[in-house]
Amino acid sequence: MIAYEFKILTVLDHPALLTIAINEWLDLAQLPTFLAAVIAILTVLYTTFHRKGREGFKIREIAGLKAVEEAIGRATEMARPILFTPGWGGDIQRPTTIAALNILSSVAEKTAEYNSQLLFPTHDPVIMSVAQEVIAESYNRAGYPERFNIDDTTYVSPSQFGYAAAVEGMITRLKPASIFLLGTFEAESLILAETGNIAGSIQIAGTDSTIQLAFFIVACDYTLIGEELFAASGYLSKDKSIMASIRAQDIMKVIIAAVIILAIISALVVPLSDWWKF
Amino acid sequence: MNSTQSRHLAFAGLFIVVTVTMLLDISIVATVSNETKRMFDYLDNLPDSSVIIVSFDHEASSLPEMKPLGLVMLRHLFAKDHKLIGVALLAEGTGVGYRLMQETAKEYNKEYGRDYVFLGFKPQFIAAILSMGESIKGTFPEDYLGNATSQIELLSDVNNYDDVAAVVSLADGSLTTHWIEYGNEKYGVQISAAVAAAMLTTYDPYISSGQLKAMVGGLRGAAEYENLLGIGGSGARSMLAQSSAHLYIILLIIIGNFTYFRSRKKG
Amino acid sequence: MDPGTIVAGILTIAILSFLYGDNPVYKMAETLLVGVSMGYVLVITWTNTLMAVLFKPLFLESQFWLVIPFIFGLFMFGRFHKSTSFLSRYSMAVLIGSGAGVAIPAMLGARTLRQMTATVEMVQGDSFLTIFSGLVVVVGLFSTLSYFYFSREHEGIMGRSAKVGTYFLMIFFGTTFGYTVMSRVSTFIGRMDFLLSDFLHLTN
Amino acid sequence: MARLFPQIICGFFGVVLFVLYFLKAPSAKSLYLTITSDYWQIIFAFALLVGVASFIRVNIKKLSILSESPYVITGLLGLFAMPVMALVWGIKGDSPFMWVFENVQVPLQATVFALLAFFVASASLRGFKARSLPATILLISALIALLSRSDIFGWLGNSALEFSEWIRSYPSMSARRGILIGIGLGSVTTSLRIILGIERTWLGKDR
Repeated sequence: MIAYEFKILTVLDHPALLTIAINEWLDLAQLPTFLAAVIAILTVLYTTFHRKGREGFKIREIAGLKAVEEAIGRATEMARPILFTPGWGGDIQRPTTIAALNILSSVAEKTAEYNSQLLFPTHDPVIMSVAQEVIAESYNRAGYPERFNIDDTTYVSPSQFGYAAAVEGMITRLKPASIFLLGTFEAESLILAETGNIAGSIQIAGTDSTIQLAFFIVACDYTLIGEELFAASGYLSKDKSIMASIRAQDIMKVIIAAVIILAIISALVVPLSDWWKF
Repeated sequence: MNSTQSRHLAFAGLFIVVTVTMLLDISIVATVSNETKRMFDYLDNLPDSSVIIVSFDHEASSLPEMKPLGLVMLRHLFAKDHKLIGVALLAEGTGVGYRLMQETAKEYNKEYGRDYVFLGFKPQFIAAILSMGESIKGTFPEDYLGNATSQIELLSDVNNYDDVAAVVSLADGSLTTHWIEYGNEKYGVQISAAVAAAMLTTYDPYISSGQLKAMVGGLRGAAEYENLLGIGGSGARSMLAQSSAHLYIILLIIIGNFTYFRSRKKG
Repeated sequence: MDPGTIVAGILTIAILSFLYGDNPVYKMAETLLVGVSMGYVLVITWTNTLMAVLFKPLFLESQFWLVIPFIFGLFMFGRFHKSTSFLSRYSMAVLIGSGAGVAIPAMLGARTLRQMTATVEMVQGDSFLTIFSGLVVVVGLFSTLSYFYFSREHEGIMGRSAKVGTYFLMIFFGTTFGYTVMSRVSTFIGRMDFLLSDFLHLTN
Repeated sequence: MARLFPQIICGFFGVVLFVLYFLKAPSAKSLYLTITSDYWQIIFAFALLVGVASFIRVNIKKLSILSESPYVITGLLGLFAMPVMALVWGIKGDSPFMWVFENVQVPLQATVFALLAFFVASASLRGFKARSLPATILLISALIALLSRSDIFGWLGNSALEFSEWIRSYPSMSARRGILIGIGLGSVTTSLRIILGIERTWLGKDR
């Protein structure tokens, strides 16, 4: 009896120790996240480097993006500036901000060609610095480096409503022909969008902040909803690598849907199953 | 009527509706929604004298909404004799949080250092949340008043989230998401929230997934909570103005549609 | 009345004057806000970051590893001159790279995986209403995801599904708008409360 | 070269932080915290100085325009007064620095915020039109949410309130969940592109 008990202990003891050892290094609770990350990495690598898949891929039309060119053309005709601002909610560490700067790059290339003024007020000094680089390079690429004015990319205020008031003032006084509100916005969204509306500007908005989407939809001419902002940067730039990652997003969506369906079936057939409880 | 005139008229209407209803100065007892009831029950069912972190994750500009919410939360928690640790993840929440805790503590005869403590502001909220998961005293070597946290009685047995029963995040924006994605996801601490009404729908998926235990929102939520606690407060006092303004906005939407359809009929 | 309340009251009215139209008083208040808020953050950053996180630990407590972020920080100053501005790219690289590394697990874990699990759990109900509601969520989620499917034009089944997705999106946007109106109204009530009771003493 | 090295640094920090997230060893955790807290804060602080310098430069250029100069002076005065007051009297409790913060900055910010109530009113009057089926759904959901939260005398009845809660907890929530997952995926692929060095717009790289 005693020996029997002892045996169980030794058998169980060993793997337990092993688990503890692994546990000290790896956060096993994060294993599903890690596997998901591996799948994501493989999907992105596949869509980026698998040439056949790359060539045939076309992105569906996104309403509002066709309007970008029109919005810039309008500014040229009216001889009024274009205003692009990434919102108060973002910082450079946020992927949304990078996607917005990607769109900025395409917009800047066109404003350089059309020779219209591009205003870029922001609340974040790092975003300001990166935006200056991005715009300068776009002007170079368009062949008009001399048209770039560094003072049009300005740091206004770190405070949310200081930023809102400053941009509101710019819109009211300079009456931009077109306004791009792309990035992460918080409560300042409607202040900017309504002021733009009063000033009679064409407005293209896009954000990952879901509450503000409601306001943009009501107050702006075109609104990119959530993920559309990421897709837009690929659509505008026709950049093969961005297109590839949009395809990767679609593949992952199919995987997610498939896993959910499988999980629902197994949850209904075997109510105690829990492999899907990540 | 041109668009500027109609806009000015709409503005003036809102101004009048709010001013008049506020001058009437009437308190209204709000009927309680299920959402607020759940939050109340959740906090009410925590064992007495639990250690709870109250995080002031809002700025000064949203105080009209956040202060009544913060007050009802603190009143409920103090009434249940919980031990409260106040922190602020936004700089502007710091002074506000300290003052609110101090005022409500007085109402309930609570002693600083034994019943509650305010640790102050820590920049970089994600890192702050993660770092408290390792060591709260390490994250805040000193409290807001400059006392060494190692000397504070309340904190003597509190190392990290393992010793904390719940986090109540008072947020006017998306900071509660970070409590969920880092505090709960990585350290498993239970999160609940009192948020600006605008944020309620943002957090719905997290309520549904259980990552957020319960939430209460907006001035209306504060008024409902005051009702559950059986006390009056600024929530109840603002209800008439609040609801009248909603009805006014509804009226504007109807007028907007009426003129739209009339002009469409005319072609 | 104390001078603070008078100043605050006048500034409150100055900002509200924008509702009638842009005017010099508003513009003055706006530039004051921009300047003061920048000064405030400058001071807070100096005390809370540069002194507390960098200079004190580095020079007084000899935490020498802080030299690395210090150097990356100083590289930002490269932007003051054209010939050195490439240095700032290193600082940006640290922020952008580490931000990307942090985002991947956070987005996949708390957002995607947990939300998938929650969706499946909702179908496991015991009453008709809970199962029906769970199915509504599944339909809503799938149709919304199909709206965000970019590889194919919105035609055929995909088109119909995406259309249903738009309806669900509109329900969400409408509901959110309603709740946000509450918040915005509260803020205005808060300002009026200050004007009517603290500034003008018309209510208690 | 000017772009290759930053690219390598960027990828290096990306990989390190990604891996650190999954490690449990105390040293790994403390490194993760050091980078996301100290590095980010310190670099931001220096960037802030660059930003403020750019703000001052732009404003000084504007100073020569006579009609602008009173505003420029007000802005710069605000900017310089805060640090000067902080240096002379400190920033605790009743200092002039806190006085300006509480009686100038806070009411100004709060009132700009309060302007939103009015913009909500004008947007409601102008933007919410039942032009199409989706627009009508938007309009009706907004009305349901608003009505359910205006019920002060209990005239709406329980079933109406429960219906509005149901709308929020199920159909509305499912769409929010879809957006959440979509943004999550968009962020993940963008981040991967950054780490792998495919995304180089931030470097001003030619396409």
